[in-house]
Amino acid sequence: MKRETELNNATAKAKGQVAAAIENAGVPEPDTRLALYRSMLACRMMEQRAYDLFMQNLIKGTSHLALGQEAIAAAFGEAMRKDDYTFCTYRGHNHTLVRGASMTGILGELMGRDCGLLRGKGGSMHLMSVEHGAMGSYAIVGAHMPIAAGAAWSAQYRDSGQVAVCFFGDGTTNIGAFHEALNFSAVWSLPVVYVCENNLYMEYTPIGEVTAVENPGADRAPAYGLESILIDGNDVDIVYAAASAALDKARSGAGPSLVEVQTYRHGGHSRADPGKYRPDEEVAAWMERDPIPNYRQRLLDAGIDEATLDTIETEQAARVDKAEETARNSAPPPLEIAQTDLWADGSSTWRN
Amino acid sequence: MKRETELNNATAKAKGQVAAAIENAGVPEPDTRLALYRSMLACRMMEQRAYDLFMQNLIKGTSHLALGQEAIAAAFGEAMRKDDYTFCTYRGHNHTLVRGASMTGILGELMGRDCGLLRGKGGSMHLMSVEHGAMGSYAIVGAHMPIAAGAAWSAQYRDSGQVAVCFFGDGTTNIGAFHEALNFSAVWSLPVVYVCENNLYMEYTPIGEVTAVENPGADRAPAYGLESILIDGNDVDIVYAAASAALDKARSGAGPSLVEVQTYRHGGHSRADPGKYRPDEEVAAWMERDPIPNYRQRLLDAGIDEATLDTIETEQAARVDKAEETARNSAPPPLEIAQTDLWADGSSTWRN
Amino acid sequence: MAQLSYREAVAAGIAQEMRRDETVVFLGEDVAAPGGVFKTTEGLQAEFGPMRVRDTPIAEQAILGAAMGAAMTGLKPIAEIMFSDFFAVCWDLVANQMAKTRFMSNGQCSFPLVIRSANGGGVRFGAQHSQSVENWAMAVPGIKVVAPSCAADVKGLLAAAIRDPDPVLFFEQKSLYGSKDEVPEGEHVEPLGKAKILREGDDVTIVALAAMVPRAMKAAATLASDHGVTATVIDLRSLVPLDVSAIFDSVSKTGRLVTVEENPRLCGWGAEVSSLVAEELFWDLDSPIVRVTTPHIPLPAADALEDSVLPSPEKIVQNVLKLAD
Amino acid sequence: MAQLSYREAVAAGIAQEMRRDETVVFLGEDVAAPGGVFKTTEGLQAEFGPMRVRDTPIAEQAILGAAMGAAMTGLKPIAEIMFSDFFAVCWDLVANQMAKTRFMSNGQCSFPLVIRSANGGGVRFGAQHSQSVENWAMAVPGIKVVAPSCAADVKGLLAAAIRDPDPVLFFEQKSLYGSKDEVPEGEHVEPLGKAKILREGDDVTIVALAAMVPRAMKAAATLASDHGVTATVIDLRSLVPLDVSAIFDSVSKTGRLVTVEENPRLCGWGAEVSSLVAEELFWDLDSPIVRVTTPHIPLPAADALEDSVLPSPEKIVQNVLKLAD
Ligand SMILES: Cc1ncc(C[n+]2csc(CCOP(=O)(O)OP(=O)(O)O)c2C)c(N)n1
Ligand SMILES: Cc1ncc(C[n+]2csc(CCOP(=O)(O)OP(=O)(O)O)c2C)c(N)n1
Ligand SMILES: [Mg+2]
Ligand SMILES: [Mg+2]
Repeated sequence: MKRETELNNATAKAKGQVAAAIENAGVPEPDTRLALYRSMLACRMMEQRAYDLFMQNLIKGTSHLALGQEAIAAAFGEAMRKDDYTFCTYRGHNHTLVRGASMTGILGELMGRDCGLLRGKGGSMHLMSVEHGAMGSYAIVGAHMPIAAGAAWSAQYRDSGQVAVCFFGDGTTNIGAFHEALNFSAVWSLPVVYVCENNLYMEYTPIGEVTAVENPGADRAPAYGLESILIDGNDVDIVYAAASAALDKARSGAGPSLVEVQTYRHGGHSRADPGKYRPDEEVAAWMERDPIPNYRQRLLDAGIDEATLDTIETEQAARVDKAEETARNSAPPPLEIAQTDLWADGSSTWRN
Repeated sequence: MKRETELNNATAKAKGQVAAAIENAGVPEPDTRLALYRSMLACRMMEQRAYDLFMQNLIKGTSHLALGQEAIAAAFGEAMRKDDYTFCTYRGHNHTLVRGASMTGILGELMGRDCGLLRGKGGSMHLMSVEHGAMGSYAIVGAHMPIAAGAAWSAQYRDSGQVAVCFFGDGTTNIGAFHEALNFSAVWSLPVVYVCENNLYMEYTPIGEVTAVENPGADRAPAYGLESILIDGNDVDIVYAAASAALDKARSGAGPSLVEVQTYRHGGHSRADPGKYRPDEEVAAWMERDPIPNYRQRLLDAGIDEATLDTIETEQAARVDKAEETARNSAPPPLEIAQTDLWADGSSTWRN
Repeated sequence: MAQLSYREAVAAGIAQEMRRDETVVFLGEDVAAPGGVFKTTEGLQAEFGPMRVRDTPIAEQAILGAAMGAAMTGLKPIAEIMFSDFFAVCWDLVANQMAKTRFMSNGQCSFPLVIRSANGGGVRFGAQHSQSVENWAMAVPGIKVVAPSCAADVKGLLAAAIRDPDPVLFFEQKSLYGSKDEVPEGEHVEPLGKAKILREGDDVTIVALAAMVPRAMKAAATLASDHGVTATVIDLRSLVPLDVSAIFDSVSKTGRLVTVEENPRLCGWGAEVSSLVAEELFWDLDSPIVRVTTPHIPLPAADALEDSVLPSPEKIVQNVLKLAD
Repeated sequence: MAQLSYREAVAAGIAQEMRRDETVVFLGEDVAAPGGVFKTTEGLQAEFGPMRVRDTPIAEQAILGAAMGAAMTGLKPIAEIMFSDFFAVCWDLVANQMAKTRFMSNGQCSFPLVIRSANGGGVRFGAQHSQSVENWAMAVPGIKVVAPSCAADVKGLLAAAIRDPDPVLFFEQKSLYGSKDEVPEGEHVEPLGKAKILREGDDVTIVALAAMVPRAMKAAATLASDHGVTATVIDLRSLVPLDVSAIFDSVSKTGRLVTVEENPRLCGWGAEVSSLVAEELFWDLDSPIVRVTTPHIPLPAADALEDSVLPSPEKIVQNVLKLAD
């Protein structure tokens, strides 16, 4: 039953509407490409800084970086409409940032400061910025998939033209909520795009050891009447094309998509994990495929000025410095807020 | 993505080991065929009697009959080894009977009598006879699927050659536990056979309205690296061939199967349901395909003596009469047992 | 006023709210075209159409996830979980997601949704279809918990739950579906978090919920007529918010408290009420606090067995009399 | 005796039992080759091989279903649910299946299995990875519930749980994983359902569990040194079975009871203990029963916020002093 992996191949396995659109997509406009580059860089630099802050013990608890996976968040961020919804996981710093959430708010939240997006009440795994359509980061594997379906249902019912995009990992395809969400979304023909970021590992275990098919998203899409889509997640142009096609499809009323995006995380699963279970050659091969330097080269090859790219880099570096500084200077949250906003009336009162 | 239904067609959709074995299976031996006929009749007559007992208000609560679906239980019952395990649902009277559980015990349980298999503590939805390998009837949709995987794991670990067989309905393929059990069983290569009895309805809703693929078992098997198998569940010979093939495969160490068996229930979903949502023609067409009279005719055509069949019918009728009478005469259970056997020490004590 | 059954009051409450608010939508298994397995939602799809009243696959996580996602993006969904025992297959959406997300986000969004479910025993459905699980919900911060005992409250509290901006678990006690009483015909909304005093007496306060309320009332009648003991009977109606004042006001007069719960013994709402009184009203107590509950066992299916373990009016009477000694 | 951490004691307990009984097997996510995300099960796969110590997909229902099916057919499985919050995605297998099937079958089969899980807060993991859910389990008849407070008990009680013929939920408090103490080196088995008296005093009985035990001990030390109040401190160790006699024996001497729970306020084990005492030992009480708990909220992530809501030794001291007034 196993099909061959077609890594580095932008075409879908089964040719459907989305696959065809990906194939026919030209390269994005230069402005879009610069925006994609800028967005990937912002993600990368922010998370590298987050890593430094752990090392200085300024970030407590756990944290999950997506270093190496930035092309996916960046491409979807660019392709989405402002009022679309995103749902992501504990590995969701980038997916939140690309929607327009404040970088200071993100770093502040990781540091448990009052300037944090959630004033420290959520933490690294729960970033959320509703005003930007970033509808939350969920830390129970799979749970956000049916929630994304609900936001899509709401858009469908209100006829708002909004689409919900839901990011999750390869390991998530083995839990029940994945299955329920996919079937439900297909049956109700909901405007939702499920993005399986296959980074080859479920925490410390290779995905192949715990999954009955080779491509956990693409090989399972047909079980929901959906087309198989498998793309290179380290090529931001391709992800952008796929995102645009799947968003268009959803917006046109043609229902959900499940897009499998192959990628790799540069570090371990979480703060506690050095990632030693991965063969050195595997890591090295994927470092070669780092989406950011490769894209820089591609832009240069396409005739974009090196100075333009340099400026972007300098600007983003400055942005991260600024965000870090503000967050560092922010106080811890006032203790009262630990007992507010459980209920819509702002309180946490359960008795009279 | 939808494939055409191939009803009345015994061959699997994708040709794998099990499908090939089904195709190559000849008709069962005459003795086996008589046993299959006897077993179907026993199921039919017992459940018809259960229906009468409801009408007389001698069975309280709810109850779910499998009238029309008897070929499946009968075929698996014949094909299984004595020490194999079955796991079934609330619609599991027949699956329990065919393993050798007492008919008196089943009717007694439905009636809440002391002679019941569980002395009235379980009820109609929870029949169980561990000494016969009937490892329980489970009333939460999907829950028993991973439990069956566990029994298969135990058989694999103990190297006992036992197989676990798990029966469930079409509607069950949309819940998370289905997905988790299938992937888990495939990855661990467990000796388990999952039998999806597609009777076209999830309670009162046609399965097509809530399921993204046409054949909820066969179209989803590939998502677990399994072959697609879709057979006519009203032809007991075919189900017997499929059961034998899937059991052999599991016993040989080649892992799980998911067999979709198409069938129909003659009545409503449960006691409370007259089944009015079903088009008259649909019901009529399926009554034509009643597995029992058709099989009787096939046996006659194959040269089996009418008297032999008559004897079987008389014997089974007498068996049901006897079972009913014993159950009717059985007292209600003693009240003390409501508080025993929560724990293995026989008590339900939680404090000193 | 009209005589409605508890069952009919469900559809009446939903219809009342769907008529006044376009954003109220309803989903569940076999709820739309079939009208629900308990026939509680008949006629809703006919009146409100297939986009507002929708059948789902057997996928309780999807149902509750959909309700949650819709609630945070502008709708007011009502979801049905057919039997409350099935909360166990979708508890994550309740306990970890909808209960916590508003708090974690520091109030960035709200979850105006209701989950209705048939709760409790007494109908011989066996251990997996008979549980009283309101205590599961009460233990989770962020969930409101309502459990009416009569048709009028079904309509009025369901309406209030639908209007409430927070997630509400609404437990319909399935042994009460057939019971009838007077229900206001026009708009009817009861406040959440207010207990109802059904009967006043001087000797003891009996606090009950849902199906235990009529049993407590029967017990109170017997106590008065046969034993000269007069009881105040409080129908809690909602566990979160909890009307602690109503309980305290009464116990401070009677000096005696008996709670009557259908759920198994350990960690039920009765324990919470008892411990609240033992902490804050200790000096007003004239005798031990007694909890009447089902023993700590699953419910057996056979009628004789099931009846023997659920709290009966007789058991309530016996327990009250123990105190009067 | 050896100095072991609470974390190391987990593997020690499992290894002790796997050595003596071939039918003990172990499964979970990232538990085998990787040794567990909390490094509690390092070395087990190396010693017992890949058939006895096995990694699973992210599929908690499959994990617990597998454990249950294996338990009813001759094995003694140990399953890991990585964080106890994840019980919400597989609660059906616990609450509806393994807890009830023996009872429903009238004793036809047993379920000798253990589910280990990292429970509780204090490590800044946020609301979905910090809950204390032992009260969820206590509310379900058919489940035994154990929660050790020190490394020696981790080893001894885990061994007992594995030998026990019933399903046991074994809660390892994650904030204790780094703590160390003396653990017997040879075979070590502690009985289930026996509380431990850690300190004796005359003025008040403090009952605590898991991570609250060291805090209660600190509080007791301060009470003695700074306030001249002597406290008996009881480590419950197991909620089901519950050592009611140990509590009653002490309260009947001290006349005062304070419970200390990490879980949110409503319907915790403290409410159960309080209501037991209020019912059966009422006349021995000299003052109200006080429960110290986390407020009824999810746990916030930021360190300052989290510390401010968990019961601290100072809060325990204040609450005890209230009684002494
Ligand atoms: C229900 C549940 N089970 C287990 C976990 C623990 N856990 C957190 S992340 C993770 C791995 C997820 O892998 P994948 O879906 O591939 O996402 P990735 O971390 O690679 O982005 C696991 C097992 C969890 N958070 N929720
Ligand atoms: C988790 C859960 N959800 C819902 C139900 C209620 N329910 C009982 S049977 C059933 C339909 C099952 O349909 P199917 O799987 O096709 O089996 P069939 O009844 O047709 O044999 C439903 C929805 C349940 N028992 N458990
Ligand atoms: Mg991954
Ligand atoms: Mg069906």
